[in-house]
Amino acid sequence: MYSQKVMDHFTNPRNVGEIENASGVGTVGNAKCGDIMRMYLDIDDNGVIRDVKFKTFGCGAAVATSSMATELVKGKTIQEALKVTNKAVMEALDGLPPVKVHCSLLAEEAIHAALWDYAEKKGIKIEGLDKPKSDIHEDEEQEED
Amino acid sequence: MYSQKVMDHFTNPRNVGEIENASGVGTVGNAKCGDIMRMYLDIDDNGVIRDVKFKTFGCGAAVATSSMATELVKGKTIQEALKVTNKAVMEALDGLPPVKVHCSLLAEEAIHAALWDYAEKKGIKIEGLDKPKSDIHEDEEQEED
Amino acid sequence: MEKKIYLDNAATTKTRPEVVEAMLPYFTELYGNPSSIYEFSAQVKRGIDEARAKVAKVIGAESSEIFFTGGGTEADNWALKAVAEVYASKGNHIITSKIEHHAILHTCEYLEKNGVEVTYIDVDENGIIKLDQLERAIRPTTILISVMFANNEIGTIQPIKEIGAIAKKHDILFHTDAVQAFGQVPIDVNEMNIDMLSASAHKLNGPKGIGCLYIRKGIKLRSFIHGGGQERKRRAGTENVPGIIGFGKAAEIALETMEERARKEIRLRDLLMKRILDEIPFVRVNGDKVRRLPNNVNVSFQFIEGESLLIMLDMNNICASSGSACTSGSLDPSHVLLAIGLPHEIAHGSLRLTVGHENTEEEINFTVDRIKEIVEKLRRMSPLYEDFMKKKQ
Amino acid sequence: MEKKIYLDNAATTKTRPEVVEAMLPYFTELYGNPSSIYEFSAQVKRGIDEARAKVAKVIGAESSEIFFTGGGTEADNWALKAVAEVYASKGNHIITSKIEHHAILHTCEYLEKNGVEVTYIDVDENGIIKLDQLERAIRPTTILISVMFANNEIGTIQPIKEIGAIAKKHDILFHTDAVQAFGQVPIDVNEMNIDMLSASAHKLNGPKGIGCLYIRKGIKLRSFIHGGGQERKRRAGTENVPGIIGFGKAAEIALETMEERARKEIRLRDLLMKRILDEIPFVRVNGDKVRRLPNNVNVSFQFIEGESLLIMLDMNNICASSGSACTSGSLDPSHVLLAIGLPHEIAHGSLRLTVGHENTEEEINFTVDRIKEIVEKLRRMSPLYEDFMKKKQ
Ligand SMILES: Cc1ncc(COP(=O)(O)O)c(C=O)c1O
Ligand SMILES: Cc1ncc(COP(=O)(O)O)c(C=O)c1O
Repeated sequence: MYSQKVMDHFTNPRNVGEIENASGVGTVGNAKCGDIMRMYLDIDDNGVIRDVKFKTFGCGAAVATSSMATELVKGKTIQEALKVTNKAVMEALDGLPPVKVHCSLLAEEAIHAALWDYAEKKGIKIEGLDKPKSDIHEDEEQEED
Repeated sequence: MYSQKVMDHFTNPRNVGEIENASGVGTVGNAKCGDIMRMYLDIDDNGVIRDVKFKTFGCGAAVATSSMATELVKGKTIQEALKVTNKAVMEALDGLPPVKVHCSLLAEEAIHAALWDYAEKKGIKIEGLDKPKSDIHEDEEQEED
Repeated sequence: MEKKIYLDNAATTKTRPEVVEAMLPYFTELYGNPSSIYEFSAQVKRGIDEARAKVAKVIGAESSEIFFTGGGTEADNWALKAVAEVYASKGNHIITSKIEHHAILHTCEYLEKNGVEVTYIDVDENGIIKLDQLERAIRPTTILISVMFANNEIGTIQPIKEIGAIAKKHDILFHTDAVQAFGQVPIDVNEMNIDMLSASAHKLNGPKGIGCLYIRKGIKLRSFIHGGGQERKRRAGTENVPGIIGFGKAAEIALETMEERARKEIRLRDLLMKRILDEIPFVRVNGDKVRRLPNNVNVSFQFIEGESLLIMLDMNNICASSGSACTSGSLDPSHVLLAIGLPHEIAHGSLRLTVGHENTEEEINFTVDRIKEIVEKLRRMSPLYEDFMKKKQ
Repeated sequence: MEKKIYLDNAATTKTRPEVVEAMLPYFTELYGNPSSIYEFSAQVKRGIDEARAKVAKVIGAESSEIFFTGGGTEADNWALKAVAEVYASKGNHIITSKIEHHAILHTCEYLEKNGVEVTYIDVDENGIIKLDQLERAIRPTTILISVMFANNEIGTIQPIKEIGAIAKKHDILFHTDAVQAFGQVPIDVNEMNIDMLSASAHKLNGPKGIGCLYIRKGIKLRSFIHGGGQERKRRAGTENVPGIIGFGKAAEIALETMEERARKEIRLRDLLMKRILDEIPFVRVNGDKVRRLPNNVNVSFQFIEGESLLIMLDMNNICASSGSACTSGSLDPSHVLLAIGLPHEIAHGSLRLTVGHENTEEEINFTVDRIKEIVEKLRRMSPLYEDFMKKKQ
């Protein structure tokens, strides 16, 4: 079902954990859908993401996209991090099954949520960042009837 | 599907043939149902069935019941022959599949028709013998809907 | 002959040993439920995918257009009942032929009880559907044309491409029951404008209890069997995995060997037909001489009845049929033979012999010899023959 | 462990070698169509008769009350749709439970779109149907009660005899989906007042793609699949002969070994459950502790999600399920776990392990060891666990 890359990131997820006194923390998703992602960012004074950690409750794809997303934003500036879209995460993972695409959206959301938290704490506004929705809904295709 | 007795009478039918100048001939059934039976009787002056022959167009059961019916009436008096019912024919054959029961009715009818023909030719009336119907219909059970 | 001579390949066929071989691992080794997520089941899923591709290839379809069912009958039921329901707002009229298999005809009768109107088109004396009548029967409310690809009793192959063109011209869905034709003659759903097609594995040396409905991409069709999300949510129920694998293998072999088998079967078929016609009087051949399945011989012997003939052939270890296998035991003569205009008594005297790739010329000759004897014997005891001969004198 | 550990016997089972053995001759030797009249087919018919008797015996039915279908789902569809149609003049109301298999629930949804009213009865926290609610739900228009014998996810066995008594008292037909219970626990259709019952061979080490509907003698029920006269004109389509033979053999073995298997499976089940409960914190067992299938373990691990757990088990060659096999791939947590009152996040963390007669204690112990490690690992990366532990401090 999953690509080798996904399986690799699921089995050996990078950057699992917490950051004490993180610059920004974002939690997205909900238990109803079975996916919750939390992203911790440590951002230095130049606006570079020095460190990133995550915790995820969710399926294999959710764990793997979280892991990949942390890798993609680590060492990046905030503006660069904003460009890490769900598409970029998916591509980096060699794709996801259609039914799991929403997980990659969640990873994008989680980064945005953590950046939003950072901006709020700092009292700044980040260009191009909107207040994240806390829920991700998906319209499942119903073919049957 | 068929009992051994039926198969025996089907494979080696007794009394197949015609009787020239028969005392009575009866033909029953119709091609629509796929069964036609013709019975030839040679009846002596004492009203004893001296000889009997048949021809049948029909399934295995039709042939076997014709054959068995000829055996059952041969050497009998007219009154005895009238008592050869379809049930008697069936029993003598160790039974028939339900869907084939109508064949035994046909055999009974054929005997009656031949006797009727005999009576008409002779200008007599045979006690207990009605004019035979020429068609045998059956109400097939329709379970499906 | 001691050995059985099987000449009833239209009723069902022997499963090829290679097909059984292909199925076997899926009973005791690769038995996982294809819906499960573990790798053990992924292997099973891959097997199904391959089988689906093989089945699709036989008719020039995409894999994703093949939906496995429990057989040809289920596929026929699905196509008709679902179209009647889904397209009810467009209309309630279905056109079919008088010589369809009961899987279509009895489904139509059921639908008629539920407000659907059905027109049954006539066929000519060779069993070919009257195209002009078909086109005239089209109404604004017509939602489906369903005409079989090849007839199971008389082997006649319908002008499917022409029917497809008519359906397309009038923007009406076209379903064909190809249970007898699938894997036996070339079929191309695109070239022929077929929107839906039914097939059944056991007619092409595959296993019984598995078939498929081809549904052209884009056609809305509700499920017939509701439940789990199998077959892309269109046909619920745990997949008959060994059956699907076997169907795939049988389809693959059927496609590969189609020409060669057809050549062989046509040779045997024509030998059978020629000898019967040459050597037995008062016989007629049923079905079209040219537009005909390679394996089908259907003849009517005047003055005798089919079941007697069958039983006597059986006593000689020859398996044959007198019309559709489904209808034997019934009292009515075949609706197909009546539709091509045979009188009842002739229809009752019909014999269907359907050859397979394993039959031999020796078997065919033996069979004709027996038929000759039996027909003679039965005519000797037939009152119809007696009448006929007396009239002639 | 190198070898695969299969703990998903509720999804499907390995076909027993003896069953395959019994089926084999019917592919390449006894391949005749049972509807044909020659002796070659009579042998096949006898095989079917014997299989039917074996299946009937498992539930105390008459042979003539068993109708073979393409699986459990078809049997469920048949029962519900045909009753809804045949008894439409009597009423349009069906009662079922909230924890039925999708074969029932999606069929009910379909019927609801067609004017049938359906009441879905609640279950208690152990998954047992609320009998008082069920009886109160009965209306003058109620034509059918359909409640599953045993649940496929949590293993709960329903008070079938009591439901049968209620149905009888009110003169309402009673159908039970016994796909999970057939051959696993004692069933007597007469004692339990069951009018219709669905079963599927692949759940009892028989082949996939074959099942049956038991229909009590005297009950009027239209065909679901129309066509030829097979199955005494109730279910058309060439019989899946090898499937039927395999179902018969599997049923026979299941009945003979029922007690012994149950004993063994209960031992493994209880070992599995006890070790998990003893050694892993924040776990709950789903389903009734006593009224439970011998083979079913269903537990919820707080703070983690089931699919992750399944994949990690899979990497250890352990096959398990997180709810019904049919619903994996779906995003919603199982409707059964929600119906017994689990909050969504707990429902998502559920694991179903269903043992079979071939599992060993060693396998069970190995599995528990792996589960412990995996649950720990997943909790370490769970934000829910993090929150919970922080709150506790
Ligand atoms: C033309 C045709 N349609 C449909 C069927 C039904 O197929 P099955 O018996 O596999 O359901 C058959 C054969 O029985 C057939 O010959
Ligand atoms: C309770 C229950 N009902 C019905 C079914 C459907 O049976 P099948 O998949 O054989 O059609 C299943 C299994 O999938 C089941 O567990």
